[in-house]
Amino acid sequence: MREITFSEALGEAMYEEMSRDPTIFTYGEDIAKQGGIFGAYKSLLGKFQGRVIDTPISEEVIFGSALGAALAGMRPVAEFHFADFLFTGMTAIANQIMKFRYMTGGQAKLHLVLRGPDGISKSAAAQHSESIETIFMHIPGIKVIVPSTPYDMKGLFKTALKSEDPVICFEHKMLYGLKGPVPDEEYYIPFGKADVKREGKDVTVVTTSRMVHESLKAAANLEKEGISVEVVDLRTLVPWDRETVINSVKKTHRLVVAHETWKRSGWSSEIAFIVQREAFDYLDAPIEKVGAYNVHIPFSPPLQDFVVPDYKDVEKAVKNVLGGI
Amino acid sequence: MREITFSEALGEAMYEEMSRDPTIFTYGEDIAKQGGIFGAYKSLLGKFQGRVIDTPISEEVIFGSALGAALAGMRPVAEFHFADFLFTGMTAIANQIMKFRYMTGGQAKLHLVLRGPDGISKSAAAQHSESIETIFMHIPGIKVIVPSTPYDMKGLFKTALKSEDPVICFEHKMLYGLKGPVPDEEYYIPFGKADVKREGKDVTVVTTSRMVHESLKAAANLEKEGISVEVVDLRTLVPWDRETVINSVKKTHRLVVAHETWKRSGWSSEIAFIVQREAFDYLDAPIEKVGAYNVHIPFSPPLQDFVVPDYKDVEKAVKNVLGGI
Amino acid sequence: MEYDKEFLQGLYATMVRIRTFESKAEELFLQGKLPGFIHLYIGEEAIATGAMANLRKSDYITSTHRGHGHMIAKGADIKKMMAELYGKETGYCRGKGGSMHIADLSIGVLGANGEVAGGLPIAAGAGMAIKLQKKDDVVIAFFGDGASNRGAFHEALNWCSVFKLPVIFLNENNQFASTERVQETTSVANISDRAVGYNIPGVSIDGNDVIAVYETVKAAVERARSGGGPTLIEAKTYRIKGHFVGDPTLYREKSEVDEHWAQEPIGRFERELVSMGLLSEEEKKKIWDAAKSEVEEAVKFAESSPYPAPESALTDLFVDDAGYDY
Amino acid sequence: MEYDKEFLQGLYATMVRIRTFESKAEELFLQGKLPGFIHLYIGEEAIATGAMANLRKSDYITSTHRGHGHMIAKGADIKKMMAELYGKETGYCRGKGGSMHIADLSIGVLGANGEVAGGLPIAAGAGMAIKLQKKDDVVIAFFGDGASNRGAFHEALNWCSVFKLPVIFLNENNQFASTERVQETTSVANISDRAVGYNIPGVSIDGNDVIAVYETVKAAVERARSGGGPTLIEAKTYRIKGHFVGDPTLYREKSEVDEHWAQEPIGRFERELVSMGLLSEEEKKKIWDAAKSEVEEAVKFAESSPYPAPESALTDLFVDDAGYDY
Ligand SMILES: Cc1ncc(C[n+]2csc(CCOP(=O)(O)OP(=O)(O)O)c2C)c(N)n1
Ligand SMILES: Cc1ncc(C[n+]2csc(CCOP(=O)(O)OP(=O)(O)O)c2C)c(N)n1
Ligand SMILES: [Mg+2]
Ligand SMILES: [Mg+2]
Repeated sequence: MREITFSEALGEAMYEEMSRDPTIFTYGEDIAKQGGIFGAYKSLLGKFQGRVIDTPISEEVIFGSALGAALAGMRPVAEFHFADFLFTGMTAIANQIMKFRYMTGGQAKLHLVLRGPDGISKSAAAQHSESIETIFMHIPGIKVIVPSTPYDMKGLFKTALKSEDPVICFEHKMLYGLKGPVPDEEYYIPFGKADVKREGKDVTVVTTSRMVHESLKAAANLEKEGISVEVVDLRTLVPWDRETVINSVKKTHRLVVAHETWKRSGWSSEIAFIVQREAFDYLDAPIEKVGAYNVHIPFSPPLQDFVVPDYKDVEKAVKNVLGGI
Repeated sequence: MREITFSEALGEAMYEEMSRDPTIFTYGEDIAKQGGIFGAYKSLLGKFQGRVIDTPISEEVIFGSALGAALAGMRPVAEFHFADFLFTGMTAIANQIMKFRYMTGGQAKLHLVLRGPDGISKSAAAQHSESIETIFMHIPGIKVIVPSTPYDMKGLFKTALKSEDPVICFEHKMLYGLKGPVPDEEYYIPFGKADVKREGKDVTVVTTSRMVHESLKAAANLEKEGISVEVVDLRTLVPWDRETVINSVKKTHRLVVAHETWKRSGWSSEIAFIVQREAFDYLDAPIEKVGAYNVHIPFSPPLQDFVVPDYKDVEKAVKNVLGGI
Repeated sequence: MEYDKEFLQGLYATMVRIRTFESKAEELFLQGKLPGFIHLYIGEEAIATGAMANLRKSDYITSTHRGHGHMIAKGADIKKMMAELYGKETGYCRGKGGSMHIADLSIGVLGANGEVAGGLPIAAGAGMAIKLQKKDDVVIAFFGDGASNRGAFHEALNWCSVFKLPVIFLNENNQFASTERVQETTSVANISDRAVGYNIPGVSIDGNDVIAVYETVKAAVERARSGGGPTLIEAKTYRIKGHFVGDPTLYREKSEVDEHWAQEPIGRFERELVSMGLLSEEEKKKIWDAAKSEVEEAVKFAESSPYPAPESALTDLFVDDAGYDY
Repeated sequence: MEYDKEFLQGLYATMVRIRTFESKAEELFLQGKLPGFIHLYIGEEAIATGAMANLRKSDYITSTHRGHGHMIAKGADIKKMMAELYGKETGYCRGKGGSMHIADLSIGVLGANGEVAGGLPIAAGAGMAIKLQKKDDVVIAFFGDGASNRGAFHEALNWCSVFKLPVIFLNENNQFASTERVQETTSVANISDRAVGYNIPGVSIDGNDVIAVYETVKAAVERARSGGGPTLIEAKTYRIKGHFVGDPTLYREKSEVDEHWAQEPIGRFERELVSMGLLSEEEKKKIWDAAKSEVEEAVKFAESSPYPAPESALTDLFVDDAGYDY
């Protein structure tokens, strides 16, 4: 199969769906001229006249106008530039987009997508490095997709572009350049279906995004020590695939949840809660989590490395939950 | 002991500390003329000339200016009017206040307080009813206090007004009118110390704010059925008192966490995660939680009653975790 | 006046319908029949009425927490509105929204809004959609004097000016934002002065003069339909009722309110019409009676409607009511 | 010019120090020695320099992502700045912040800011504090043309006008917000036109003319110190470097940039001073040499400094480094 990058996969999804559906348009800061700051829109450069729009730095309108445009029949795809700046227009999301359909008694179909980069890169520091997907899982009203591979990116995003409900897509900065197989044929990946990226029998690792790759690396290393790790990529957090997770834990009896965001009240806690409730008698050890320490992302490389989790933290956590054998 | 209301307790804390410390001032929408929309500042009316300030409806500056004023040596107390409108100026909190000290390498003491009402009232509907304390527990950088009684309100808030770190205080709308004993003598309640509001031996209920009262009611009802419930009021979420919670669970072997906010990824999941990790072998049943369904707060009374938890939900959850005996 | 009698009586009748609805809502609220809280449009009827007389059904509006008047003037069903105020299943939002969240997408009402200035970004988005669809519809975004100090106001006006979107920003300056007087919190003498900051036309008018509102909005709507971009209009009025029903209003003297009652828009327009022989006592009575019986019927409809089933609280979040993770 | 030679050479020297620091930073970044990303102030030196010549140590500034020039002009320690760019323990933020988060509270620098317009609400708060403390200090809030379209701009200007706070809003219009030209996203010809919306003085000046900046800011600072409230100043300049070091700058022609190089503020001021006999070749060389060796020393300091200990990442969140819940 041909290999393309994560960012090319996003570009293909946009290109194919925009070609099909004239109501899709996309806008945000710095997307039209250089194809976006991470190049995600390079494939749209010069195409779709008037439907790829550079905007003022006005995040509350970037998000809030997506609601208005959707209500008026369009399918807006608004870019949030950096996940940190979701906060800059947060009220348009949390008080408007996420509540509108519910509080109007289901009057509207909110086919709108918010998308952009999250997570660390090389020393982008505290205001350009956040992973805040948990917040959008906590507040009701938006579907949350968190792809980890070019294949998933394309398939999930094409589904997002057909969704009748609001979707937010978090694309990890360190993944844009990642290459992977993507078929020529058209495909869509449904929300709420986890992908078992690696089968195993001793411990289940539930994860998403960049941490999928760290977990796979950990699993490969641990295999050499005779430890068999199952890596479950949730792919979407709202909805998330309880069934696959619970079945995996019923098989392995041990769970680690790994994400880049802060450990405290990160979505790992929610997965852990549901699993202990639904599979209490199957658990042979306490559930462990991997995540960032509860501080902001520091600038200096040794500090960032210390705060942010990688495969070594996954290995440690896996060994921890096995320590209880 | 004399009895005063929750809102009078807040007023007393403000009055005493403002009398002592001339750098404290308070501002927000509609606080100066009628003593605040829930009357919390009635005791300040006409006092402290120039230090109780009505402002424009400009939430990003209401919150962001608290940071600037603190950096310039004052102790601002900014009101957020309704917790829902924290989102309206969210970036000033999440990107500025909560990050400033950390990303500047500890240069500043951020003695500032954000406070205001949260939670339901009688049919205030989706944009005036939120409980979003979990978000401030997830993102690092602010201490979170959630008092449930006049006594706790006064003592915790006086501590907040002496804190060298940012503090956010959530006051439940349904509690402002609640009366309770408050001593004449001055006192401060340290952050991070839970209060066991009722001792018991069969099940631990960890809770805060309005749900403390619902849990106490449930405990009283359950006692008649011979079930002994321990009600632990965390009082502060950042930091939270792991020791008291874990010791209680080690005694009762069963845990319910009860809050008004959404169940999904609510802070109950974090408490549950830590408890299962630290007291795995003590748990005789899966941990249960009580919280709102994952929708917004609907307007109509029967709908609001359905979505929002009360004592009956606590009773059910307690019986649930006992079902496993 | 160069307008025909029917048109003028139509404006009058719309204002009367709003007033009648609001007076009834106030009464019902004080009787404890309505849950939540409500913000009355009494005294501001000329703005919604004059403005909406320029709109087609396919045009959009975004409204505020004080939205009943906007809905009625845009053509909303008073029965469904009243049922929603009661929290009934037959209400616009099936009881989920209440006064502050009424919407009717079928007539272009993109929602009341419990968040001050929350509708302005939505209006900008509807404007973008219209432009991309190459339609000549317009959007009117209503907002208060207090709302003009929120960042969303600035972002939306700049945005709509830059993209030349067909959005009319209609400021209802009723002199108060809850307990705060406009002069205490707003740095300009006229909110329309702010138009300069967006390089668009800005004008202030007497918001209690329904004809002035009609004509000013007419010009703005025509400009918008023909690609001329946004306009900022400040309609100056006065909130003669409390901020919400039950407001103790300690922040002003009764005498001040009494003075403004004399200027309220319905009586004023009525006196004009009567003096010009365009409204007979009989016609007047018919209009008020019709409004009253329409509103009474709405109350009956609302009262006889059922409450929503409690479990219906778990629908309407997503299109696929899958009940994720409940 | 009515200024004495020492003062004028001081302005020149400050601009040269900024330029030298920035050129070195660019070089180091391209060599891969600096982590993260940096935004250069090259070509905009006259603004920080002219503005800060009016300030005392106790006055405050809020800065931006393009903040090195502001820091240096306000009196920051170049060594600690350079060490921070390297991510070293001896840097201003002990390596936690990097270029975009440098602050020095001891000289009133309330932080660079990675969030566009993020400093404006902070400036308003410092202004409130000054007023409550009955001091006569002032705050200068720097922000870009792009930042002027964020809601925070509007809220802060209205707020400071309403409360008559001693805050000078100093807009650095360098014609670009990343890849976007100011005309594409900003509805006014001059950003200072927006002052009308807040009923405060607004003025646009040539931001490459250090004396014009000095004098305009001087008047605003005097007004602010004496209780006259805020001023909006637009200093027009041009960003002759990329948005950040490494920017492909596909959005403009090289010829356009070349034209603007001819107008860059240091050469321009230098030519003036030389022509007026106020700067000899020797003095000029001394100033550049001093700057160069100061910056070289800073580089040495930074390179020889240790990285922070990894575990130190867990300090500085709260005053009581209790390590809550780690
Ligand atoms: C963002 C936000 N902040 C605060 C409030 C609380 N609030 C509701 S109405 C109101 C006053 C609004 O004044 P104005 O915009 O003039 O409208 P009016 O009530 O006068 O019609 C306030 C402060 C809110 N609903 N939303
Ligand atoms: C709230 C926010 N939105 C977007 C960004 C990304 N961003 C960083 S700098 C920049 C352009 C800023 O332009 P301007 O204010 O003119 O400052 P300049 O870079 O020209 O000095 C953008 C969009 C950001 N940092 N903050
Ligand atoms: Mg008003
Ligand atoms: Mg710029």
